[in-house]
Amino acid sequence: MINKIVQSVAEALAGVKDGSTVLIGGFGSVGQPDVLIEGLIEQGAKDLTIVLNNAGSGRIGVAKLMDQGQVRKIICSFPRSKDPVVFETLYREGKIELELVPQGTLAERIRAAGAGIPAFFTATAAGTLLARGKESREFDGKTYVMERALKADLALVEAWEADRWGNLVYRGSGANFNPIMAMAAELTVAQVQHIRELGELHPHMIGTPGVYVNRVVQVDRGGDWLKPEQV
Amino acid sequence: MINKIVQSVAEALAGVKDGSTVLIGGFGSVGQPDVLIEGLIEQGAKDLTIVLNNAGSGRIGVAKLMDQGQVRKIICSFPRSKDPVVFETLYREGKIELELVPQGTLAERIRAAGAGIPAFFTATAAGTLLARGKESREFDGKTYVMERALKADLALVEAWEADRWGNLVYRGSGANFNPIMAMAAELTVAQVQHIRELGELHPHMIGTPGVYVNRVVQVDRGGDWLKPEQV
Amino acid sequence: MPFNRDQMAARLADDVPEGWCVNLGIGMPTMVANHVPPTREVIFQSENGVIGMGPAPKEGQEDPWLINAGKQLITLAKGASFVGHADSFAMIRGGHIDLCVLGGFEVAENGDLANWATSENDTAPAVGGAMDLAAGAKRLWVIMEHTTKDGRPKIVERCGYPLTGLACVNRVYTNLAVLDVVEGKGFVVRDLAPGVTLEEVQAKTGATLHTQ
Amino acid sequence: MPFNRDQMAARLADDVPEGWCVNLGIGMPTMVANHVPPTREVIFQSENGVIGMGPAPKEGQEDPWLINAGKQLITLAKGASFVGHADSFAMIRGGHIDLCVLGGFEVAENGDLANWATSENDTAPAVGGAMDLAAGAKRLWVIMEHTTKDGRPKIVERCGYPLTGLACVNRVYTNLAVLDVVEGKGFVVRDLAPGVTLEEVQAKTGATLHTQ
Repeated sequence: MINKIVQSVAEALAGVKDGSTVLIGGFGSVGQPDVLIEGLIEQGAKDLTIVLNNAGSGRIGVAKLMDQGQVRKIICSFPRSKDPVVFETLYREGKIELELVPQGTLAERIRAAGAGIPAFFTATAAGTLLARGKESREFDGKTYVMERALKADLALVEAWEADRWGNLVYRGSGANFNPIMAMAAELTVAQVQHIRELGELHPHMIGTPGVYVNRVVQVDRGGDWLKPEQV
Repeated sequence: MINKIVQSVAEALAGVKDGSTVLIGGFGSVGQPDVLIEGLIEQGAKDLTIVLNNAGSGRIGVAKLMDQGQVRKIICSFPRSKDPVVFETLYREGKIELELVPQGTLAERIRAAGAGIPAFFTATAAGTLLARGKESREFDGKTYVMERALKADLALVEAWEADRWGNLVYRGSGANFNPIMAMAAELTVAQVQHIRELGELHPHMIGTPGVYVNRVVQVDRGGDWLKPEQV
Repeated sequence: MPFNRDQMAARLADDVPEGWCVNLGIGMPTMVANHVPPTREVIFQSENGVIGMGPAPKEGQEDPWLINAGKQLITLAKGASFVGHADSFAMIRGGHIDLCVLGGFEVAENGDLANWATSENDTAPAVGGAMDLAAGAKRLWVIMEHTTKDGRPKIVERCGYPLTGLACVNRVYTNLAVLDVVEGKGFVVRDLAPGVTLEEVQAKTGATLHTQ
Repeated sequence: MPFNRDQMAARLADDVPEGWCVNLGIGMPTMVANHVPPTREVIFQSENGVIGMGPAPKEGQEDPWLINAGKQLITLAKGASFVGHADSFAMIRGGHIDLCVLGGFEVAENGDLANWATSENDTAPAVGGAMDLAAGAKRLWVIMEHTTKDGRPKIVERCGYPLTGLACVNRVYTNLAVLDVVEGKGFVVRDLAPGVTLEEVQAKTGATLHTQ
């Protein structure tokens, strides 16, 4: 019997190595695997490259991960937030590396990694600072930048429901980066609110087929845990 | 009020020009816009390049379109079928051009056109006949072929349900090429079984957002019209 | 009298026809949605994968799983759908957004836009989806004050700040005027705020203004 | 005695462990599914976007909207999901299919596969998804007769027919034997059909067979 459900966050993150590249899903707090991020802090892997849209806020979650000195480099589109103190301090002090990537290019690079596309061309950033050092090329008279796939060792994703095959159903705007990140890592770990029986999830509602998911951990904290003001 | 629903197949196909490139959805008969194909035969546009997975069967549908001399070129992955007489005759006589594309490359080229990606690299077909004349390139020691986006003037797609915004819901394995084809054409026309009120379709069940769809026509022929043996 | 921020957003909203799919940037652009009358159907897309946003939720009716690109709580319009980030930016990059509205630091007469960094050495500049939108949307309208707080022109011959996109801006809405960016010509005045003269606007502009 | 087609499929099915995601090509490969016991959960993927196919439908219970890559009517397993073609081939090309089983015209000792065209001038050769599967699946096993109908070897030093993929085959199941393709070595005999000798197989093979 296929059963990807594990019983603890520690089990879900067992074996994560120093030096890993880690994709972290979510846009704002929606779809963000916050419990798995806390788990990664506990687990203690160092020298990480983390890939996500924002660089964290306040002193919790990703900001805490950076604050603990576990992160060597961050690849993101929007390092600013309401309270970016941790990232900005580390960055000013040269203690963290930043690779800034336009949001759509970030998404497409991750999707490419999952889809077996090593490189693609996009007009985004052509002629700007963010195309510096990258190959440019004309197609039909327009300039495009070549971008490379962004593969990872680990993906941490969040979903609303899962079954034992690892099928994931997202809620609201909670899909965002999660489906592509689930495709692009050697090990994909999902934090979900609800576990359903196999066959209960509607085949057309499944946003990530279980084929992409290695471990699922349920974190049920009632309805009030999501605090948008922390975004 | 946005209303993409038109009252007839003729209206749905009004303005299609000779020389158009036409994407035709479906895999086998599932998700194939058969009524729109018949409409295109009636409409009479000539010198077409058609893009679809199969080259038609028997003397109906796409085979008939070719038989009428409306098709200059076909881009597909699988020109064989149970009864490929029309295509094979035309091909042997040099009356139709064939561009054979691996199925996944065909899908990705169409997706790329819809997604603003002019070109991408894939390992599919590297070192084979189908990579001849195409640029090859190594990434991380492996050889890949550069493939170009495949844009079209018209896409004919099929779905189970639609609303007046043009949102489409697919049934069973009926999505297949339809969602990417809907993204990749100047004019996208959908044939649907059911029209629903705006708001009736579940936001997570919508497989093609109406943004991609220009015209919707309802063709209700009961449940028995789909004959898999015609595939 | 120059437009205030709400009037600028309303002026822009007037020009958005029914049926367009529109992406609104963070900040003043977001205000545009409040000025499109509910009788005129416009589809608001958010790059985090929401297609068809409705008005802000009433107090007590917020759904914490529904946010826009600015991370504000939102509602769905009837007809809304969801996609993931890859598909959302496929929509943006692929030219399926009829209009994108962004804020700006500078707009040049060749249509160049600078709106994400004020120097090459910014501390951690944030680009978000601005470059994708600038490169991909069918039309890009910028909404911004005509000058900086200390009175320097933001509408210029050539941008001094790092670019977001090249030759991408089609129109600029400011507190003083509405300007079209016309290829090969530059800024063409489309409209002036009530009581504002062309001379006054020209004096506050770093590029030549043309009239029709 | 050589395996018949059903026995070949059964022999291959024996080697498929629980939990794998498997894509079966058209023809004999499709038969493999019939020989995986229902107690062993294997996820069958079809390139038209079905992930988790069940057994063939009972008569009268066919759903005409559910077909596999061979255009046969199918059922869904519990846990099944649907994707479109771009996502289905992203799964294939991206290396997420544990095993692909294809038929073959020729397999070479360097792992090259030829299975789509018999000459460069075929009348309208059909490739379908074979090249994508050959390039993308984690493992590729070929199931085919050991020789052609007129007795020529299909297991060869170098393929003569146009290639489907280079160095992509990991194992071959024939009516006579199961052969591993080992990099730098060539064909290694893993198993023989009951009563079939190594000498007999070697005589019908166009490449050197190695033993463990």
